[in-house]
Amino acid sequence: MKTPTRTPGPGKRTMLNEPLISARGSVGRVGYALPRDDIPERGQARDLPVELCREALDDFPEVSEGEVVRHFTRLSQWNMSAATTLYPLGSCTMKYNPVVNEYMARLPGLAQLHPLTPDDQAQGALMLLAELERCLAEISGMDAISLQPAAGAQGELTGMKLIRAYHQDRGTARKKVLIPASAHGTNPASAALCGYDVVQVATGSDGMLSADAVATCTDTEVAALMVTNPNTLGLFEREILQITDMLHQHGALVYMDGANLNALMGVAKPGHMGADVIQFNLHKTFSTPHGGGGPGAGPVGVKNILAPYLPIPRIAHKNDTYTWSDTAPKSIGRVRSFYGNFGILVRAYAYILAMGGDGLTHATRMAILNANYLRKRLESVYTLATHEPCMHECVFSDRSFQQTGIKTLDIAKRLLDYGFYAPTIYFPLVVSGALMIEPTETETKETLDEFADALLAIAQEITDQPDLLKQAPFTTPVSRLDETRAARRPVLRWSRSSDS
Amino acid sequence: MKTPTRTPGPGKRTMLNEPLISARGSVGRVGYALPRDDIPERGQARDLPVELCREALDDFPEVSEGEVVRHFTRLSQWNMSAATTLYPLGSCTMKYNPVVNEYMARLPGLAQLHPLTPDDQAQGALMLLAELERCLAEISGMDAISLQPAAGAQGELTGMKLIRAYHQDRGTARKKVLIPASAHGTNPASAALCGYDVVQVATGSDGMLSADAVATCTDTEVAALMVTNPNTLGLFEREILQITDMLHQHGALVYMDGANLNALMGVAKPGHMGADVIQFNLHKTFSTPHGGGGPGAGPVGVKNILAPYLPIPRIAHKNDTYTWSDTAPKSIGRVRSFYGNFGILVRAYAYILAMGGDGLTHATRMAILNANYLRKRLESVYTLATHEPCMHECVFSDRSFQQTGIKTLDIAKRLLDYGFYAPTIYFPLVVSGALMIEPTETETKETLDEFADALLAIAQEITDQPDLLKQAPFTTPVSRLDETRAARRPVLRWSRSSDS
Amino acid sequence: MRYIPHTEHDIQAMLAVLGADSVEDLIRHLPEALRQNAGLDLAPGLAEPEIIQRLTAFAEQQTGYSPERSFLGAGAYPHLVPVVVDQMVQRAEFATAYTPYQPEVSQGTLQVIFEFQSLVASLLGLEVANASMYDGASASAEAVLMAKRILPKRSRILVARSLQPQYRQVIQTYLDGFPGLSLVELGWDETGRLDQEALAQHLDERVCGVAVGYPNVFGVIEDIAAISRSAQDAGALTLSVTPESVALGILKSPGELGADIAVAEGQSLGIPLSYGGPGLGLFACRSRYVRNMPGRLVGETVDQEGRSGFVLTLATREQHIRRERATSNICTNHGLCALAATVFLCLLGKQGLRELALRNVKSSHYLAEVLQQAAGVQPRFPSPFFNECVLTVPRARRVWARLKEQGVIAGIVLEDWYADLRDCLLVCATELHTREAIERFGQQLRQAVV
Amino acid sequence: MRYIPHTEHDIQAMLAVLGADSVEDLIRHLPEALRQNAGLDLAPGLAEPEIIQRLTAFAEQQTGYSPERSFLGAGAYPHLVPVVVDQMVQRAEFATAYTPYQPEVSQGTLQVIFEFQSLVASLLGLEVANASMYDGASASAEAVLMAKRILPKRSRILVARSLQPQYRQVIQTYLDGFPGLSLVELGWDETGRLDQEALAQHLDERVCGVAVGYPNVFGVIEDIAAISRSAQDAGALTLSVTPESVALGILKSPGELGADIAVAEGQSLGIPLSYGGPGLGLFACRSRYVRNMPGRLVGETVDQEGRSGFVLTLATREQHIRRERATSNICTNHGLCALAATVFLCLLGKQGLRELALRNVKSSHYLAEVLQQAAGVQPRFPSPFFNECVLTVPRARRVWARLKEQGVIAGIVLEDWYADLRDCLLVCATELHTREAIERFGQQLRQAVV
Ligand SMILES: Cc1ncc(COP(=O)(O)O)c(C=O)c1O
Ligand SMILES: Cc1ncc(COP(=O)(O)O)c(C=O)c1O
Repeated sequence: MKTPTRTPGPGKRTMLNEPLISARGSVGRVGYALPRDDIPERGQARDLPVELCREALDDFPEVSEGEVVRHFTRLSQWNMSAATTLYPLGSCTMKYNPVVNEYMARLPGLAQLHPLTPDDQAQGALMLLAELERCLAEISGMDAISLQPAAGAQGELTGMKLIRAYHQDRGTARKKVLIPASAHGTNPASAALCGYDVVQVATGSDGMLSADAVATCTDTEVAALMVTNPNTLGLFEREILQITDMLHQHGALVYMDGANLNALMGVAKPGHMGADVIQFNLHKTFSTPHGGGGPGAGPVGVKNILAPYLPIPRIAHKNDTYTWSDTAPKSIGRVRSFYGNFGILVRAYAYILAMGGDGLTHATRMAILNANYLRKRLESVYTLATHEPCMHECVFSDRSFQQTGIKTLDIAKRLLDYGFYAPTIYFPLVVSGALMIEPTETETKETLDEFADALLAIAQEITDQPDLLKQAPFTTPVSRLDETRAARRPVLRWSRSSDS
Repeated sequence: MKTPTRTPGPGKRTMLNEPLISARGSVGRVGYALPRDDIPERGQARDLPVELCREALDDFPEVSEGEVVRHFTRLSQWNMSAATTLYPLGSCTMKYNPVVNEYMARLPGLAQLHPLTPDDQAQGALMLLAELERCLAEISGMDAISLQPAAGAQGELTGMKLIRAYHQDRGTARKKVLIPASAHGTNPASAALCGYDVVQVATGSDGMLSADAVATCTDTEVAALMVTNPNTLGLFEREILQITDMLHQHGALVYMDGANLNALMGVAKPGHMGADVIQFNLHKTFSTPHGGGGPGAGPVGVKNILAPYLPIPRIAHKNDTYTWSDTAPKSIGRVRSFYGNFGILVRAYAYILAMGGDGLTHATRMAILNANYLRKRLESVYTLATHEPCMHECVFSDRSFQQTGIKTLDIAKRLLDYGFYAPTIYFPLVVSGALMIEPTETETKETLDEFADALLAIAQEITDQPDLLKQAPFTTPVSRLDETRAARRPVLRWSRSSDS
Repeated sequence: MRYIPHTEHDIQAMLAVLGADSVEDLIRHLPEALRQNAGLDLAPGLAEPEIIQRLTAFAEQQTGYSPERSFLGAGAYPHLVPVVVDQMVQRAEFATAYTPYQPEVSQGTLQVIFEFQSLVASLLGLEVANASMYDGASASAEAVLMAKRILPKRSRILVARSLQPQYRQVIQTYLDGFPGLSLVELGWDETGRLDQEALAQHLDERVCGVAVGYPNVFGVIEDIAAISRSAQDAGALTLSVTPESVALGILKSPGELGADIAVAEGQSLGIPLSYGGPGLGLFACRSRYVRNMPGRLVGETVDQEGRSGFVLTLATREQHIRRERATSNICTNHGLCALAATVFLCLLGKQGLRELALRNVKSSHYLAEVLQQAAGVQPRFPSPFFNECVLTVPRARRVWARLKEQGVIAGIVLEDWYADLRDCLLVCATELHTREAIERFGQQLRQAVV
Repeated sequence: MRYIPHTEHDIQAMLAVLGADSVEDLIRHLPEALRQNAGLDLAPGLAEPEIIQRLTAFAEQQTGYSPERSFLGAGAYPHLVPVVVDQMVQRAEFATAYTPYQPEVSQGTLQVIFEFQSLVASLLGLEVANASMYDGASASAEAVLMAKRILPKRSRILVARSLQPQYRQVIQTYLDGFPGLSLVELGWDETGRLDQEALAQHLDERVCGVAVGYPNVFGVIEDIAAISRSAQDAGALTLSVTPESVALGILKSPGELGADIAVAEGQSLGIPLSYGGPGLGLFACRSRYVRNMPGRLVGETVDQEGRSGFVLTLATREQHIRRERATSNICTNHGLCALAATVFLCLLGKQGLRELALRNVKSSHYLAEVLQQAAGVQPRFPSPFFNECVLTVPRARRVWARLKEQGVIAGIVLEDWYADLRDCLLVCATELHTREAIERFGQQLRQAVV
């Protein structure tokens, strides 16, 4: 046990350490009980030959229920989260996650439903999914929806598979996919997973994709363009209509990364922009919690031309009855088991119910207002990545402080001391030392002001006390961690020897 | 906004400040929505004359749902709690509060049940209460139970009212109640509330009540003795049988404070000790959470002679049907509305179901083992209040460090720095600078050892760095608070002017 | 055992330190005659799924409690409870802490209580509120005792008979045996309000206070201003008792009308009905009486670095210090319910509580209107009411029973509480009663009365 | 709007700073043709009680999913979920955080994932496990792609036809279009295990891996040791796929039997069925392959003061750095489900997971025994199985339908998945299936087959 030293700190905090769970417990201790066993004794050996059986699960903990509760409760407190502070991660849309959605996903009739329950005994679940499909179609302007993909990246993969199936169906196995340099890493990765060659399209100095730039890359080998709109600089692609037209003229399709849909609801529909397929990140736009990294949900929406290829099964509706249908000869097949992340879909649906059409439109408009407001409050001190008007997020570069030796990373770390999570940093790659801020519509003006004040104070610190920044954060559970060491000598699990 | 200064601290912690909710918000902001109003418009003035109506609720917050979540989530993290650390408050039995009980109390058929629901539509609730009564009777050895009192102190009040009714019924309005000096403050307060004169009985230097001491106070004016067993020093009253016998011989009754029942389950029954009435603190022995100060539940158990006086309504059982019955002409009446803290009773019942008879006995035995273990580990350095063998808690005095200028309070504060809540201090009053430790059965040996190590380290600090102790704690959200100022110039609420 | 960590090995290791052979050794000092060896006659312990199954079976026997078919109020009210309330109540740091004895590591609870006190004081229109009492009924009893403490020479408390009967019973129980204070009941007049003549008649120098429901058990809004003027003239205190706190979202506050002590049941503020408990006693008074107040108080102060913080304060009123001379015996109060109410009031806020109250007024008046379409059904009192009212219904008990067979709980038969109020039903409607439910009830009543 | 804080006043104040007249001004730069003015054709927003009502109505349409009457397994398994699991998952600090990009304020999530990796590695008997994949099926597909990355010159993957069909379908979807890799299916022998002759026949230098269910879709426990010996001889990798993780509480671990990559569906470990999602993909491999692994990894390191701490590491495999050359496109994974599984595994611990597995063995074998009492009902395969098995049932489809009418879901009609397996039912029993439920099913089956 370490003796705490005398170090009064700022702010209010708790101070409980917590070792790995493997360091807790005692041989033979338990944290569970099984229901009484009233099944006639049969003898294990008769049912399951001992040679198939493993030794005891050696590295497993042996702890009481109370120890488990304490362990995870303590750990939880070391996280910042959207429920405790502004979490302005650009591109991630960390909005308020309504608590009622959590209760809805836990209704026994939904949470305990086996996926192979006969359709006629799962009409409520099917109806809910069908309604959610309709809502997403309306919001995006697409014709058909598949709720199956488990996250944005799997939605992209699904979308690219659809495009591939479409071209193959037409006997033209095109090889290339155009992707702007500003795109999220999942875009090229997803395209590559489908066997496509990725062709990077340069974006203009204004951060925009120009029809001209796309034109120079476009030929009959191009299967599709993957475009994000608003793009990862938070800018609405001004020439989107010309670009998608041109691709269509060349027989290519347009995949739109819908991760930024929070900027568009009720304002403009991807379906009108020439998108043939789009994924939704329900864990962003539709308020489902990110869970420290999932689960999310990444439904895809398509135009009619791509509908025949959608994953099976699809929801069919006849005579007031919903069924799962597998009969889609052109389908790309399945991308995951069963029907998608149902529990997340329930939450998203509950969110749409709460907001309604007007509420969603209002959300988008307030998200845009908030981003513009922060941009305005900061632009005199931080260098904007571009001067185009922004939508739901704004991006700064490290240009103005490059001379000082301070990096974007230092600013991010120092923000933690001010009680805020850091924005997304070093993305998009096209911006030098990017600082990408997405406040979302659920933050108050007061919080935005405090956050802006913090960033302005930090800018002052860059001049006055640069060393402070380089060593920040100071008020966090741990200080900067040695990431190089972690990668050089990876320790990826506990083992009994390392416990001591 | 305050600039955080550079102050790395020990341990892991979060660091978010949070003002009063009244400092948040914006005029007109809301955090709720009412269901759609489909009732025909009637006009408020017609229904409720304006002269009856108040102005706006001026001091009320105007905040969004997300702000509320953040506010209370942040605040929660400033608490230590039984779910995050050892909380060894003597006399309070801060054991692990099983999570399943929380879910049970929230079952819609229990949580949403209106108390005036006709009995035949509330059979499940009534049956549950009847079963809980039976369990408590079995555990305590009493004949009849009333679940009505809302907490231990109200149980005491109820019990004293029963005793009063009993004597009155016999035409002998006795005036005095004997209470040992070591008793909890609620004992004399409850007796006084019933109009009794409190006679304090001295306890021996061993912390025990002697039959002799009681005898000297006992006469025909004595209505009852209020005795706690084990007493507040954690000692089993050795002469309890002689004492209760003697009182009964004088026509007096015995009230037993059952707050320490955690030391007795399956080991010895109050009903066998001569207790005529006892209260249960379900929020102690029966694991219901303390909630930062309630709600608890304080059922009373009585011998048959007191049963006629129990509060109304009582549960009646006939032909497999349970009903509430008001027909008890000798009843003392009601002590609260409806039937007691039903939600807490459900939790206690779930706990009894989980433990079973053997489990409860085991709990008691382990609670005794843990207290004795800590006592042993500490007794060479801290001075025991008494050398009698202890039950479920052990009490030390400040005698060994009185010379150093260090007070019990200082030790308590310093313990916080070590990550533990402090034991109960300065109670019982009969021990100089008492430090009263109740670990409960749900703590592990490892935690007890860490706690003992911390207290031993602090003992060393008393010698080595007494100033450290006088200023502790250092690692808490705030340092020592000015209690004198709080009492001299009481600020008991916010007001608009103090907000700035 | 999943809740008790010790293994046999742990136990032996500890016994070794103790120099004991067995746990039995540790209790050998108990008198032989008391040592129990037979074990407890209780069923064996159950696993979690079994507990869930068992209690779910109990829970599912309850029927008919939904506001779709139940029009019960009378001291407990179905209201919306935003799920955020429950989510915050479930935060283990709040739920599993004790009374905040060590303020440095209890600032969460302390700040919440301070906020609670502020909101309650504002709601009740008085200067100080305490950290909570058990429920509205016991809070009323404590208020009565407090009035006596303030005016110790006086020996009578006047209590409106129209105060919720359980509240009156609890006051009576608390008074039994309490030296030098007796209870006098005052009737109502034809409007359903306190009979002012009776009041005038009884208000003399022996009276320390007048306690009246606001609204009273009939849902009727008492004239606290008039009562407190009379009381003040007689040197007595006015005690206002509100069993339905939502009413205070729209009604003038008791304090503003002259009440000296105001209590209320806070169950309506985010606390589930839960078959009647736990509830939440709200308690407020003028600041000059604060040292006579029962219960805990949280106050603001500063720490050694001058940071604002909160502590329990003015504890010299309390039992753990003052013992038999304490202002009350209360120790554990209803802290977690106070948290629930605080979260609830923050969510609804300035605008929401008012809107909620108005909706209750609207629903219940529509209910009254719809029910009056049935033959012979009439309002019993011609006074403004909040969300419940008394209706005269021919052969009320029989009608009530008939409706119950059809699955409707038509409030309560008031005769059960007031023998002199025959053929009356007390019915309630809140924001949870839909138009459809109200109209269905109306239709069923129309059929049932004939 | 309760989720969106801005008041009109806030909006005006912000617009003033922006020098804009209206929010409209901020989007005026969008092409006119795209600006949408009609609004969204969706219902108006609802209050919380209305949402609850609506979704409860959906939820209550589901019937017959209880283990009292349903014997469905086949890739999703009803198991006990200790409520502590859900309580921890609901901790907002876990639920509402993002991927732990800033480790200093994400140590909670990071340590949990590190613990998860440790438990999964131990459960699967391999050296390293990642931070989770979406589900067992997509994890299988990623494992196949990983095998190809490790042996890039090889062009075939052998997949047991007895692997859960949806898993095979997902592998197939991932492979379509993936250059240079094709899937070959291998049948089963009369024991229900992988046909070793077919394996021997296909295992050549073109094969990068053999993927097999453990247990397979029939509940049958494959001989991974034999398969991996053959694979190793051919220089190919062995991929073990476990759709029911509880089985690993008692079965030898895939790693110990020679698997090089092992994946599993973790739904059984504390995650509700939730109509099939979210699940949890477990993924582990030998440490020499770690740089070919998909997904995130958390590693232990130290901070500037030398305190131990955790960070995301070896990220150069991932899409946000490697882009089109990444080992996978996965970004958001199933972190909160990994938390659930971690809590679950800690609660059950060393002893509990084994006991749970044995109980499943017992229940399902008793089920099989009881069902065989019906005329003509026989085990289809004479092999050890875990908690589900295939029974030959005369006129299976008709019998299944008859039972369904009586409220029993008699597993699945296997012909729907394997046209060549006619008159077979795949039935499952876990610890949640009581003796009573099993015997009732047995009786109903006896009546239904005649
Ligand atoms: C622009 C963009 N596209 C795609 C993704 C991938 O979505 P997911 O993480 O759900 O797989 C993200 C996620 O961060 C993103 O920001
Ligand atoms: C010995 C003893 N008696 C009585 C009480 C009073 O119980 P309650 O706080 O539930 O009113 C307590 C509570 O601390 C106690 O410790």
